[in-house]
Amino acid sequence: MATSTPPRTRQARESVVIRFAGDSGDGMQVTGSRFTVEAALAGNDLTTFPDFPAEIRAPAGTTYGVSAFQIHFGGVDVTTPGDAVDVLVAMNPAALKVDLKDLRLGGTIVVDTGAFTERNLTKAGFPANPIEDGSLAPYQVLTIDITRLTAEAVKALGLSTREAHRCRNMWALGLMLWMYGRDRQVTTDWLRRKFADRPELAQANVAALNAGHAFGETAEMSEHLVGYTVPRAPVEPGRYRAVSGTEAIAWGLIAGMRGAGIQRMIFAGYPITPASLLLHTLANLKSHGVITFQAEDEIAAIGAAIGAAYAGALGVTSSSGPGVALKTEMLGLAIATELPIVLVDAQRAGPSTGMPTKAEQSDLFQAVHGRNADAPLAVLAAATASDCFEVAIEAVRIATKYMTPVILLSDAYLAHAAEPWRLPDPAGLPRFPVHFRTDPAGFHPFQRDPVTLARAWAVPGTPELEHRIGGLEKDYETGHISYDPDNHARMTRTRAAKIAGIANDIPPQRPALGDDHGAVAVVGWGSTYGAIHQAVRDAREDGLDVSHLHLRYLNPFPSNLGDLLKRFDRVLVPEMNNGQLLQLLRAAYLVPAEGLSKVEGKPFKVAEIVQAIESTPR
Amino acid sequence: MATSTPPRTRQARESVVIRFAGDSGDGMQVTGSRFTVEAALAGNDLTTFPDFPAEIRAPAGTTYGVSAFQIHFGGVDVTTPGDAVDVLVAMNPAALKVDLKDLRLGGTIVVDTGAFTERNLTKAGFPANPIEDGSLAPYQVLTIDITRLTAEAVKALGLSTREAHRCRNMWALGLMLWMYGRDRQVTTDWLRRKFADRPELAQANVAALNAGHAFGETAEMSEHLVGYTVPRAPVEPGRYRAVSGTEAIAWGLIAGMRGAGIQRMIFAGYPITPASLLLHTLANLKSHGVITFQAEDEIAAIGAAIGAAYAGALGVTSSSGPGVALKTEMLGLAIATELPIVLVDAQRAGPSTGMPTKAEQSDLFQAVHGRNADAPLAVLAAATASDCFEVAIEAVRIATKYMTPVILLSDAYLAHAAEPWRLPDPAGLPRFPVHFRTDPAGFHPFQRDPVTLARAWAVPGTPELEHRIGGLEKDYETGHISYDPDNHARMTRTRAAKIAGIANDIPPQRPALGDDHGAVAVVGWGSTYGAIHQAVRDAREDGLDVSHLHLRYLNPFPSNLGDLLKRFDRVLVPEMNNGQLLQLLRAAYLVPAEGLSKVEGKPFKVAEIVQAIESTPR
Amino acid sequence: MTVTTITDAELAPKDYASDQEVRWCAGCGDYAILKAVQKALAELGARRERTVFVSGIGCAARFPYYLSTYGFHTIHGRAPTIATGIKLANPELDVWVITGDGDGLSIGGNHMLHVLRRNVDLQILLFNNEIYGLTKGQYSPTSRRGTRSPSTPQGSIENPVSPCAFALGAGGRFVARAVDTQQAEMVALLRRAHAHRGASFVEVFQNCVVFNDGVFDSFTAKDVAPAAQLHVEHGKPLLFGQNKERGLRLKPGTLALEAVPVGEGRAPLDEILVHDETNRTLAQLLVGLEPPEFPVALGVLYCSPANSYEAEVYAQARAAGLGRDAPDLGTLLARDGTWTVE
Amino acid sequence: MTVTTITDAELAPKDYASDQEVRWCAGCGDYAILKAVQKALAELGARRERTVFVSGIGCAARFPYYLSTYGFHTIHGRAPTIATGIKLANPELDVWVITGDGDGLSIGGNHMLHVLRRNVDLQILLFNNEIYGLTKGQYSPTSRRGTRSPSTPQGSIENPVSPCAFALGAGGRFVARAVDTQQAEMVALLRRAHAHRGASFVEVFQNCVVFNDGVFDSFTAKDVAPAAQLHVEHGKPLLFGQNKERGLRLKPGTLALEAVPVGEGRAPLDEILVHDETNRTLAQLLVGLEPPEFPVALGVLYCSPANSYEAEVYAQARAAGLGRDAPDLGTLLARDGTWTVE
Ligand SMILES: Cc1ncc(C[n+]2csc(CCOP(=O)(O)OP(=O)(O)O)c2C)c(N)n1
Ligand SMILES: Cc1ncc(C[n+]2csc(CCOP(=O)(O)OP(=O)(O)O)c2C)c(N)n1
Ligand code: SF4
Ligand code: SF4
Ligand SMILES: [Mg+2]
Ligand SMILES: [Mg+2]
Repeated sequence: MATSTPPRTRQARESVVIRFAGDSGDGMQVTGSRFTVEAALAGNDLTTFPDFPAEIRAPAGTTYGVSAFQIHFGGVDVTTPGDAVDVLVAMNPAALKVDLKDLRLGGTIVVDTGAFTERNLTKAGFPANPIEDGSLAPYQVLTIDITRLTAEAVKALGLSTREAHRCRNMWALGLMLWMYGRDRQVTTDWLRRKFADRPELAQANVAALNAGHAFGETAEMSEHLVGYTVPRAPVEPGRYRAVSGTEAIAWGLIAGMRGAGIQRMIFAGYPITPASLLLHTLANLKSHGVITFQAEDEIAAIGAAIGAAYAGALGVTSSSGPGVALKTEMLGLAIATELPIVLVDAQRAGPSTGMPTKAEQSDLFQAVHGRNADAPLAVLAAATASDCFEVAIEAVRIATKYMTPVILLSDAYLAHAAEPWRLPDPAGLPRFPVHFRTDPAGFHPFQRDPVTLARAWAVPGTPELEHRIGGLEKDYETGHISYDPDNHARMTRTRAAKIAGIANDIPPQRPALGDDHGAVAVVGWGSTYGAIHQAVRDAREDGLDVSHLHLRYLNPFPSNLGDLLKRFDRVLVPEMNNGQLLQLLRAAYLVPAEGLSKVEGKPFKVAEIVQAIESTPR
Repeated sequence: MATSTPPRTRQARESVVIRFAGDSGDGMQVTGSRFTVEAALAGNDLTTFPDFPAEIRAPAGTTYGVSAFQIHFGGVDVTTPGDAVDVLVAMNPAALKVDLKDLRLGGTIVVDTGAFTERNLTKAGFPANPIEDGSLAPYQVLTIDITRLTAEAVKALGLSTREAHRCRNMWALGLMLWMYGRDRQVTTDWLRRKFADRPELAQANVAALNAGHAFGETAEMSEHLVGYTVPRAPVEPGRYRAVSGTEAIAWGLIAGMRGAGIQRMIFAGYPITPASLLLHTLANLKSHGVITFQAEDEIAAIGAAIGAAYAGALGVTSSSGPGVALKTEMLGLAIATELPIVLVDAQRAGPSTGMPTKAEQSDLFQAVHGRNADAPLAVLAAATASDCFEVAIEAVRIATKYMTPVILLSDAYLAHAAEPWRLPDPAGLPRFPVHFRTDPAGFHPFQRDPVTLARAWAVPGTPELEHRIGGLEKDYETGHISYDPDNHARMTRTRAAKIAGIANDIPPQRPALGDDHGAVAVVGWGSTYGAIHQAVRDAREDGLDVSHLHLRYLNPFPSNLGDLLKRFDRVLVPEMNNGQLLQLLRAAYLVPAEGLSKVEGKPFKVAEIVQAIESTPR
Repeated sequence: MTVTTITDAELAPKDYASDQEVRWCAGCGDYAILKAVQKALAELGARRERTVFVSGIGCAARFPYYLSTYGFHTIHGRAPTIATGIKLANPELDVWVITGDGDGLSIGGNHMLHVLRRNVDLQILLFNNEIYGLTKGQYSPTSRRGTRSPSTPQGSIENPVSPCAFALGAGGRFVARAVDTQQAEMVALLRRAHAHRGASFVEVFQNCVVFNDGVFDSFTAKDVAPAAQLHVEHGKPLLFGQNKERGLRLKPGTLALEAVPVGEGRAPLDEILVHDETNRTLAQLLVGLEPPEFPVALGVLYCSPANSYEAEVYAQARAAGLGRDAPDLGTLLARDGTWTVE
Repeated sequence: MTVTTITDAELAPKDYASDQEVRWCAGCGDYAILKAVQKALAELGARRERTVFVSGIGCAARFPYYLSTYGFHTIHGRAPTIATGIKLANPELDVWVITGDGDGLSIGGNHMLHVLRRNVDLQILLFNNEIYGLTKGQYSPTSRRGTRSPSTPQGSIENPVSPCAFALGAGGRFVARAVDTQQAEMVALLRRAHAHRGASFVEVFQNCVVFNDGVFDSFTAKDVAPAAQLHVEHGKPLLFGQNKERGLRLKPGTLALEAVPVGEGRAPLDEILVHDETNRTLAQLLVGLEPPEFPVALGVLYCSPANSYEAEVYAQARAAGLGRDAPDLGTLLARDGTWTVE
């Protein structure tokens, strides 16, 4: 290894997938996020995928305590976190054990040999040291004693061993930044800000970062330590930031509130993984007109949102599977009283508690059908982190314009995944001012707008509009309690017609990629967008006649959807569930759609979808 | 009127529909029930339909305080309470006001003129006395001062005016028994038993009953007061009783418990209309091994049922719409832990509180799809009061054999409606003994039966089978917590396959009437059985090629259902909802089924279905 | 938007009645409570457009339909949650919660706990008839042992919960009791409840003529009432009886009360406890008193004001910038760093 | 079915450990509680096959996985309901409920109320760490005012609920408190809880090292513990301090406690209250004591046994015929009258 080499030239790569993996305490999420920022600043397109352990703080060194962060960045349009990993940074044996399976053959492994102790190997369940037993032969392995090198780099600063150890992640980051020719300045500044109170820690982290970088620059290690260039992506000009789905929903709700001209949002939630993040995010946005309320349970949370809507605020609640299940009865009340609330469902793997940190798209049936009686409401789904912003605005628009609860489906993947986002011009955002009823002439609470069929929003505090609403059936003509059979039929049909009518107020479905007819339509919804998109792109490049349709509106469907689907020979519906959209499409349009279901708690790989596209119809 | 007539001969009628209607305090339910018993004893087939006011005890004389009881009895196979009423007994103006619309043109009205006071007319909202203003011309009106005649009949007994007044219903009953040539003995005995503590009341009621009867026998009133004969129905020989759906479910659950060889049923409920009746019924059956528990809410109720199932008892819970909605999260737990419980859903009109006393079939979506994640369970529906018995047994069989929650759908109509029921031979009831696991060899809690895929039922108290279960995903091979992606996929598919596999263990779908192919299949489920059956019978008599399919199994569907449906040119699906089975059938089999939806909180009329059968396809 | 300001100052009790026919059973205690509430509203000069009655489900919960204010008849047990949302959205509204013993303490017990603990500024009236009226007479969590009902044909075997003891245990800061038919007392009590900032919890003993008639007779029947009712008043000794001839004192050397005759040759007045409505322990003792040994304590048993929840929420939110000119959306979106692609 | 009777008499604490790796954070107070429970089970000679641990969701609720008994990890807040069903199905089983402050008092408060009120024979251990551990650190209903957490970045403004005050208000008949690290005391307490027929409610102060480290230091830290902890014992005076040099007495003429120095020249011992665990009022006073003015009361604060719920259920059911030869199904179906068609 120790032969002197000439200043090496960098090799070019279109796009790269790196996964940082280590113990929960190793700071992998921070490391990944910092790399993300530097890659974004260098003009790459990218997608990230954090993968946390289920345990709060699992014992160090265990496989179930491994925390990982994957980033896919490149000079092309990047839509997924990547099917296979190019570079795996494994900070301990457990990380290697857990994450190796996703490394592509021939991929690079960076291991911290200092962490490959007997004890750690045993904890990870390695009978022998994989670095030494030849089992890693199919890969390019960079064995570096990052632990020792970090300790040396920070020695001068008089840190405790533990504190010094905690700088390892910055060393690894420094090396990876070198490897892809990315800058360190912004990260250096960030470290200084972050450790403003403890300058010695700031210095140590910066020192480790620099040491890792310098190691790449100078090491005379092996032919595997190669530098790469990754070009800028051809992205639209503009001002960008990184955004996660959670942040985008939070801001979208605020933008929606403004678009509706409403003063106040009452966000009521009860903590649950992965929905809690939205509560946390909004709790910091009080100056934007948001009041957050941590309720005693999910029922109380949606109750407060309904109460808030009744009182003229934007009522929002959020939860995940089991918590959404608890809101079922209250959704019925919101439907019966026709009050506008938004329920954000960050879906996770189930049934029951299931796998709380893992993504799934399996609440669609619950969202569309999961209530007693005929109880229609609007259901939307967000496709990507940045799409979350637009969909949240749209949810507010539909809720307030149609006086209906709206369920916005997101998932555990979207909640965390981040991507670059071109900031919209606030002045160009949609406006859809609500009209609170104030005129008492002829008023009753179930008077409807003839076009939207929405009832009047008459808010307590308004003189002469005093009225009573509730969950009992109400008379179409007077708003009083009614047990009249014909009236109930009329009200049931009106509630259905109101929601169905939203189809006339949303854009017709257009392919996200490809033609509006052809051999195969791949129809998706939610966070599978990226994988489907890439798969369809790949298949089209292979000459296949295939289009990607991605549904934002799941109830009602866009009015042209049935016709559109019928223009394809084959309809393939990949979903992270056991075939739920599939059933809804079949029922609605009698199209012999086929499902492609993945229920592993993690996103589709592009290849899985490509394969399904290419396979002959079943 | 007062001309003397010769002893009148009775006219013959195949079947008759009588509705007794009066104030909540007028005892119409008792009156109807007694008539039912006498008609049944006389060998008629019959169906009854009680219709209570929503209020507990609405002010006397108001329209919303009207209580009615309809009975359809005859010498033929009687399947519905009757489309149109032949005889309306109206004990006060409000009853006339509310119930007249269902009387057939030319039908008979019996009114108690003594109750048609100024005050009562005003309360009922009649501007003028309808008996006098000619508005009843299209009907045959028997105006009788029942109030006065009753008072006279009981005068000798020294009752208070109020007590005397309360015998009016027996007077009316006596008249109707005379009119249809039915006996009074059983009712007389019953009155004596009922008022054993107050013999003067017993005597008064009997006197009123006899007076009403004698009035018919002797009155020289008008040509409208005619006696009828209604022949015995051609019913199978055997021992019969009258049974309501609620009673039949209660007994079926007990029979199911015995069939499974289980010692104890824990029935946990929370009062709600119309499900409470089941709690009330079972609360009196402790000697049959039933413990009833009135929980603090619906969540606690299903929780107790799940706990009971875990501990080796038959766990049963019951509710209606909003209460079933609250059980959603717990159903997920029962699915994840694969514990056998039965949930009886007595459906009512919604959404939300809706119209609590009115029937609807609108919880089908909720039953089949209404949970977070992929969470399949078995769904059955009962068609008639007596069918409730068999379906309840079947629910217990499927729950215990497949270790799954089962939802049994009934509704507000079935809960109350009564019909004659031929007692089954207890010895001939199904046996399906459960096998509690006791063998520790190789045991883990998710070990499955290779055929049914049911996991082992291992009950606390069993030595050496100690184990832990819960809502987190479990390993297929060990039963321990697992976050493994492939395992989750395997478990998800196994849960689905287990429920789907029930299709192999149920009878194939057969037509209830008609051929297994043809022009039209009318496909129903639940309490619409009678109306559909009669409609199909009528249409067939008119020469139409139509069959009646009635589904007991709603999830999974019988395995031959798709093929069967495809053998019909047209599939018509009448439902008391906005088209829920319709969607499920379309999704499952891509058949262009048409819906016929009625959401008025009351049963279909035969004529409505006949019309839909006869109309050209839309 | 033009808002005409309506002065309700001159409204009479009947002006708080809606146009809907009242549909409780004849003789139901709810009628008397309705009258008392309408009277209290009139006395308070309540503005109809600013007043909201929120209820769950039950006979009691029909209440809002009969008032000319804003009303929300929600779902079973959840009224406190919806009322909380209303107050969070608009703290200016005057919000009353109407609930029953089943609604508020069976299915709704948890929300009751939390709304009391948080001290949301609501008047909460719990109509305790010790039965489920609307669902036709099943026993409720306040029903006495032995109560026979459709679901307990052999009699209930459960220990009833005491609404006021529960409210105190939950951290309630205003706990009071009234009898449906004692209009004057109830109106006065409702005014105090209304004046209290924070959650005021008022248990009203309400007779259900149909399913539980006379269940409170042991202390509400005319002949026994004076001896069986203790109307507490802050700062006044705890005396009761026709001529206030009996009183409560601390059993010497213990933490228990005893009822004793007061006056010459009997317990001296200064041994009789003086009601201190700020003393939670005293309130806990009072709520536990039961006939025949003790009178039932009525009136304001406990009152110890603190900031209301929504006041604190808004104070904190304002400190964090709420209500100042909301920051530009662009600033929000751009925080935490952006980059520009040319 | 052949049942081998296994005698567990000789089981050691470690025999109650399951084969699953314990996955709490290093240093979590839950480890100490687990040890104490295992020790208590061994001392009780608990038979594993007859013992069931039922939990909701939370870090605390992982507990059943680590025991070799039967275990049911249910859903958030609902463990008492499932435990009730288990006891109704088989009263012979020995059922423990493990819950957290969020699980038991936020979402699950209502079930807690009712299971206590009904007095189902369960040992209920509520691990109070004043935080939501599993969901990563949001404040809980027992968190103190000012608690900063992801959902309260400016600090909580809610009044915490006191678990023991709540349990007493709910009608609980056994209410006790322990500290996670005080093993000997906890084992003794668990044995008492186990001996109690009916619902025993035990609050355990549990340190969450990750999200709320040190929150109980004001009375659990070594240096302050003697002066800040009052270990109550029935029939013994309420003394505390390193040398039991301080005690509690009733503030003369009031219904409030005061902490006073005891001994020569100070308050005489006979003025110090003697703990009476059957006195609910005393228990209510004790649960309200807080540092720095008062010590925190630990041990069995209240114990007043009565029949358990399931005992009464079965007594009533047996009286109604349960357990006698169940009547023939034919008889059941034929009651209320039949007729025969030939
Ligand atoms: C979720 C749900 N469960 C049950 C019911 C049925 N229900 C309506 S009111 C009621 C109890 C009413 O008792 P209470 O609150 O004491 O009021 P009251 O009728 O006695 O005034 C019940 C169980 C319901 N409407 N919703
Ligand atoms: C219905 C439902 N809501 C929310 C959650 C998320 N959740 C899991 S544990 C928990 C709180 C845990 O707090 P606590 O009971 O105090 O237990 P700890 O983790 O502190 O031991 C929450 C909110 C859930 N699993 N289910
Ligand atoms: S049932 Fe009872 S509580 Fe309900 S309205 Fe009638 S009397 Fe009043
Ligand atoms: S988060 Fe807190 S309570 Fe949970 S395991 Fe870690 S230290 Fe224990
Ligand atoms: Mg009540
Ligand atoms: Mg906690």
